[in-house]
Amino acid sequence: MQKTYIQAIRDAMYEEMQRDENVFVLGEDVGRKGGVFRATEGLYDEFGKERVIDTPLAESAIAGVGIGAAMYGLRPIAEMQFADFILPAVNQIVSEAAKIRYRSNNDWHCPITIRAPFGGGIAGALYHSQSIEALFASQPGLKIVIPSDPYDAKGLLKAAIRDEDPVLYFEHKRAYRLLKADLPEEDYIVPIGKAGVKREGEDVTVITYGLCVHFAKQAAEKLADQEGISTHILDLRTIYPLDKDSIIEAAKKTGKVLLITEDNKEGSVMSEVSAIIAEHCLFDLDAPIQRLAGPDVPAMPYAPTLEKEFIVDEAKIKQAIQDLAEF
Amino acid sequence: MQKTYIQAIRDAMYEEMQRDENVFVLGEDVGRKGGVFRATEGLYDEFGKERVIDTPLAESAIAGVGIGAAMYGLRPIAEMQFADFILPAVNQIVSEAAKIRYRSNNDWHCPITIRAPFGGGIAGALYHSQSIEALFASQPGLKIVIPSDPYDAKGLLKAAIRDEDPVLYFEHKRAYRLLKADLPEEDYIVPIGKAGVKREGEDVTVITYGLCVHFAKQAAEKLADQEGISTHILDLRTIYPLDKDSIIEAAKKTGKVLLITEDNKEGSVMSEVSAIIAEHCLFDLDAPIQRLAGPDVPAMPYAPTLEKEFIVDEAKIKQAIQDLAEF
Amino acid sequence: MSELNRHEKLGLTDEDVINMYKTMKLARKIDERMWLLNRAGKIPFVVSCQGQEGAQIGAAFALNREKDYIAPYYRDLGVVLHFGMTTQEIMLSAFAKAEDPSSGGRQMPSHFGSKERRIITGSSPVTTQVPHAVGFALSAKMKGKDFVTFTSLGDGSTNQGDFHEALNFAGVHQLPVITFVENNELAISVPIEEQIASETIAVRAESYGMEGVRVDGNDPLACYEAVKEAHNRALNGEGPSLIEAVTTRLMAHSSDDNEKQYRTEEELKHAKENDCLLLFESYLKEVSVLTDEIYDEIDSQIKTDINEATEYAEKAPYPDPSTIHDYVYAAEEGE
Amino acid sequence: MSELNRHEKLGLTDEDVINMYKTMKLARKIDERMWLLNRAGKIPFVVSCQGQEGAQIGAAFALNREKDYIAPYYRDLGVVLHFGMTTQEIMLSAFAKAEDPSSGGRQMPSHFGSKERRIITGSSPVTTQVPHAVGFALSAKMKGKDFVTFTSLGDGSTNQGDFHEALNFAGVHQLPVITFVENNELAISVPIEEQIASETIAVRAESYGMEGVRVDGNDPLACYEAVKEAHNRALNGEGPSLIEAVTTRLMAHSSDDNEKQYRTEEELKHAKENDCLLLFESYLKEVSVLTDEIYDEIDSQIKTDINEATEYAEKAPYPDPSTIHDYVYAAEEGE
Ligand SMILES: Cc1ncc(C[n+]2csc(CCOP(=O)(O)OP(=O)(O)O)c2C)c(N)n1
Ligand SMILES: Cc1ncc(C[n+]2csc(CCOP(=O)(O)OP(=O)(O)O)c2C)c(N)n1
Ligand SMILES: [Mg+2]
Ligand SMILES: [Mg+2]
Repeated sequence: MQKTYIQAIRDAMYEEMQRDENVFVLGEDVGRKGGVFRATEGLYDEFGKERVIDTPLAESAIAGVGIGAAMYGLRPIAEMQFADFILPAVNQIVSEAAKIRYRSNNDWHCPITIRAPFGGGIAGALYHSQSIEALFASQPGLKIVIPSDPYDAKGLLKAAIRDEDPVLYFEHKRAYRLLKADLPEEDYIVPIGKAGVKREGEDVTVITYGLCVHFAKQAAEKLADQEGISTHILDLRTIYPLDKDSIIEAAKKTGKVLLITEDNKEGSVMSEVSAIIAEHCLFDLDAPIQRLAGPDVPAMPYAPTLEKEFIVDEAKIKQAIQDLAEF
Repeated sequence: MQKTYIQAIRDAMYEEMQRDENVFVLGEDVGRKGGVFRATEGLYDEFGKERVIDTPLAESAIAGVGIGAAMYGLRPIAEMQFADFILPAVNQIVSEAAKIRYRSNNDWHCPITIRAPFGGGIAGALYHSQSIEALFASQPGLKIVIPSDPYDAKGLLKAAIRDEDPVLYFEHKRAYRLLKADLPEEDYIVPIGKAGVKREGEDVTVITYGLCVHFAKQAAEKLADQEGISTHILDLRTIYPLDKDSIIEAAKKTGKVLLITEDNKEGSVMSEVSAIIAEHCLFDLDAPIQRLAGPDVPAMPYAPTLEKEFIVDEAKIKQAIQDLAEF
Repeated sequence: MSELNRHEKLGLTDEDVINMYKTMKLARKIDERMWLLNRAGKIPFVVSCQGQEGAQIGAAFALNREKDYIAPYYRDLGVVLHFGMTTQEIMLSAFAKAEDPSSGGRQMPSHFGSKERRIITGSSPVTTQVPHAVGFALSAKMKGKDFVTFTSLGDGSTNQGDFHEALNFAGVHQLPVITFVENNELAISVPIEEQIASETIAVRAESYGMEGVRVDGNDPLACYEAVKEAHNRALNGEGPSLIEAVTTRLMAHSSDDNEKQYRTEEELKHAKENDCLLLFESYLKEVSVLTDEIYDEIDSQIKTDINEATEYAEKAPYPDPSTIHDYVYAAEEGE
Repeated sequence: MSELNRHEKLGLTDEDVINMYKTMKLARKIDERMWLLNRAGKIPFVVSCQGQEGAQIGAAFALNREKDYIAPYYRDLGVVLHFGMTTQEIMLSAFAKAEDPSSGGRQMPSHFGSKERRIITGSSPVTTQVPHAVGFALSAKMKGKDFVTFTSLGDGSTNQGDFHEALNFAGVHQLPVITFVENNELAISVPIEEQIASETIAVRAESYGMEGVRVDGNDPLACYEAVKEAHNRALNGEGPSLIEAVTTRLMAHSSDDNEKQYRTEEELKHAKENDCLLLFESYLKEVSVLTDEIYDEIDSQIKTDINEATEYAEKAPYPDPSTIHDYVYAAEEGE
């Protein structure tokens, strides 16, 4: 059945709550309203207010109370209304969730999932468009996943909920209704920690994640048709810790690597991807490792002219692949 | 006159407070006690409790109130008692300080300096040893500096206080009394945004910052004497935004690059340094870009066996340089 | 002075209350226009002041707009209008145009800021402005200046850690800052009883050693009185105050929200009955200050003003794409 | 029952109070030994419970150690001893040895944790444990379990945002959680009047719609009574409580601190006069429960215990360097 990206997310929660009565949802407006994007639509009616909790407006408590419940043995799914608003909860996520297993020498652990809509292109301005993943992508103990399509959205969320450790799950808000796919009827997961090849190709390797995978696929199709350029696309899926083997393999495959993120460039997740390649397969490269990313400004502005300037879109990707192919 | 690293820090604050009555200090225990490491020793007696403010135990308020005062036109120096405890203030630093100039289209700005002792090797365990800089090193609008010796400690802090934008100033707590140097009597600054060559060499380029610069210099001396290996050392000093030109120049100089950080490896500041090199001077390299860093575990443990295992020291650096020289 | 006349007792002239009314109504009408523009697909987003103009105007008029600093929140259209923002400027921001004085089209509308008018630049994450206001108040104390800092926020936002940390700081240092909570008893869809564990928000003042006052936020005069007293205390070195104005949200949370998902017809009807603008209008008519003539004049002035502003803003240019890189940091050669 | 006898009125037997005394004294003596070891250069760090054992033991004895969960803070040696931590385990942690049950030598001493005993693993950043405790209490409510969660923290730590956010959450959901503040009127060097703007910490309960109680923290019986009542309320579905125990810090903040920098001789003398252990000893002698014989027996038991524990811990192996990589995440094949 055709499902949008956001329906896939909602279905994953619904099915996991059916499967395991320890799974519950907490966050702002997730209950009666069903979430500001309606990701939790219908859950309140189905599972009741005890398992779909409208919390006070306090992200550190949402994370911290969730962490407590997870340590007790429940499986909280905490929603941050926008990824931009996860920042008040950083201390709970980084000092606490990420370190509970390690600091207790494996005595305690913290199986919490924290969902947050991220990304721009929806006139969300500086504080409703951010890619915030880089801020967390240096903290061992955390896992960070970002699905690029409905199939992965469902499978990665199920995997996150079932994972024994804290998982940050960032979902691209522009993908919510843009991306649709037929999903299997049966239960499945997409394993955390494994990147996925989304397109086979010979000339240029694109490594990316999130909504950029979609744009990269579109660009790749056009380049194949129009220019005869064959693009290999690796979707990171888990952006922390990275799947080094898949990255190295993908880089070696073509010897020309384009790394793409919607985030601003300096200090992005793509820096680490580049460093892995430069460390492990430098001599397999035929071109400098290119990065295509947002400009190094604080966040995506509101005005459509500026938003467009910021965003990585199909046209920019197409150009970058073509330039690299011609290198 | 011989000054330790921490005296250099204290002197910078003292002199800036003398010079400009808008400069003031706020933080936990910075007043009567003079700071838990005594970085603010004597300031309370000299400048009074109105300019050396013992705040309540609340880091988000320390940052947030400081940000307000900075917007008004004062020059706050906010102390976070340990870098590990800056995390409750992340929202104020990243959502607010970093974005005030940009979001107001240059109408408002926020000249705050936030100091925090970081780093390990002092039996500080998981929460008093962290290198937290990577978490901030993807946020345009912020500047992050980390001095490696007393001269830079003083000059960078003065530059930070005089800067028109928010600066995070991380000082290595093990360097506090370990490093001493003769400092000029006259006023000077070390410009923010410029890396510094701390040793000229021909065979291997080391790029690092903080206390690792000290260990790298020691290792380099021994390697010069014992093995005839000539090491070039670039001290980043400003770790965000990076001084790209100096990095590229240093990498090109020897063609063999070793990047060192005390932080854990994946997603560290060194990832971006590597990416810059891989993007700009890949074909000047004679060896893969090597990184020497802490292990990817949540933080530095307490037991001396584990702390030693974690820490990047002279011996590990020496080995890594030698391996690279022989590549 | 008639029994009914409450404003004179507060030291407000007829002209004052007409000005209050004018600004309230201007805020309302601008807001209404923005909804129309949004529904017509001309502007992407509105977050509304409707129902809270009374509280805003009452509070703002009690401040000194030549000296005081304000750190308002997104609903405070009434407050910033009183502090000098023009209809045209508001519209420029709604259309995300380069001339928008708050952000040059970089922020959503209602993220107010203007250094010239001492309106402290605001962001979207709630409550972050409260410690900033405390920082301004600390500066006033350190520098011996006689300004007061005013900050406002919603009821739900008082649950953020920053509220607690900032108000405690202000209380310890007895700073001249007024925290004004516009309690519309909703945070998007979450009703106050699921949001706030205390009986009232005003009682939270005791946690911070400050005066706490709860007033009818649908009544601008009550708000004026409470803020005026707080302002006096602040100027007299008697420290900070927390004021809770119990008010009404007349619209959905924002143009992206559908309040039918969580608000009953009953509740919506009840809200409409507490429309501060209509209540104030009745009062002003009752005390014979608002005549039909004045009413009509104000009405037509506002219409013209809004029409002109909208037209100007719609035509104004967007920021040039190349400016995206500007103002991340100070320009190299100082500012 | 003698007029003087207060513990019988609380339903405590003579044996109970002797056990309380024993645990208090054990905590004190372990702590003293750790300072000696620190000064001898054998362990890098101590953060002391001295002066707060009375509050800790009074509170801990009011809990159900077969069912309740606790999220203590770093001074709570008394609390964790009552919950089953052994002297040897404490010493293993002081020496950072592999067998330390709290962390395997990874954390500083006093960062307690033990799943078996329902001691929730703690960290160094203050107050983060309070939302965790609320999460456990939420779990109890969701799962219909009859345990209570107890968390403690210092006075200064009540100024963190997490305190506010967590207690409000607990208040809204009326959760079975007890927040116990050990108010020693200092946060490292900062005295309470520069730290906390409210009259007392207990009054902050009103902000969260919960019961707030202030008791003499130098008196274990007073603390027992207050926590017992809170425990009953929690079990009866009457929600959370905030208890402030006004206590005394007898030592420097930690072994890295020099309290002479900020505390006068006068203040130190005053603190010594309020030593909860000596006060409880007097009481127990007064009511003829603590005889010289019992005193001597306890004293010698504790000495032996501590000597043996110290010896064992000192000889025990450090964690192997290769284990540094363990337990970042669950082992691949499940746990
Ligand atoms: C830190 C943070 N979390 C979440 C949001 C999303 N959000 C915007 S307004 C709002 C509700 C605010 O409610 P309240 O404080 O009562 O103000 P009101 O809108 O009712 O005036 C929420 C949750 C935000 N802006 N900031
Ligand atoms: C978030 C955070 N900031 C700063 C510190 C450093 N620190 C450790 S204990 C302490 C004082 C705590 O005072 P209080 O809460 O009164 O507890 P007490 O030590 O007096 O029992 C401080 C500032 C910390 N551990 N965590
Ligand atoms: Mg509200
Ligand atoms: Mg204390």
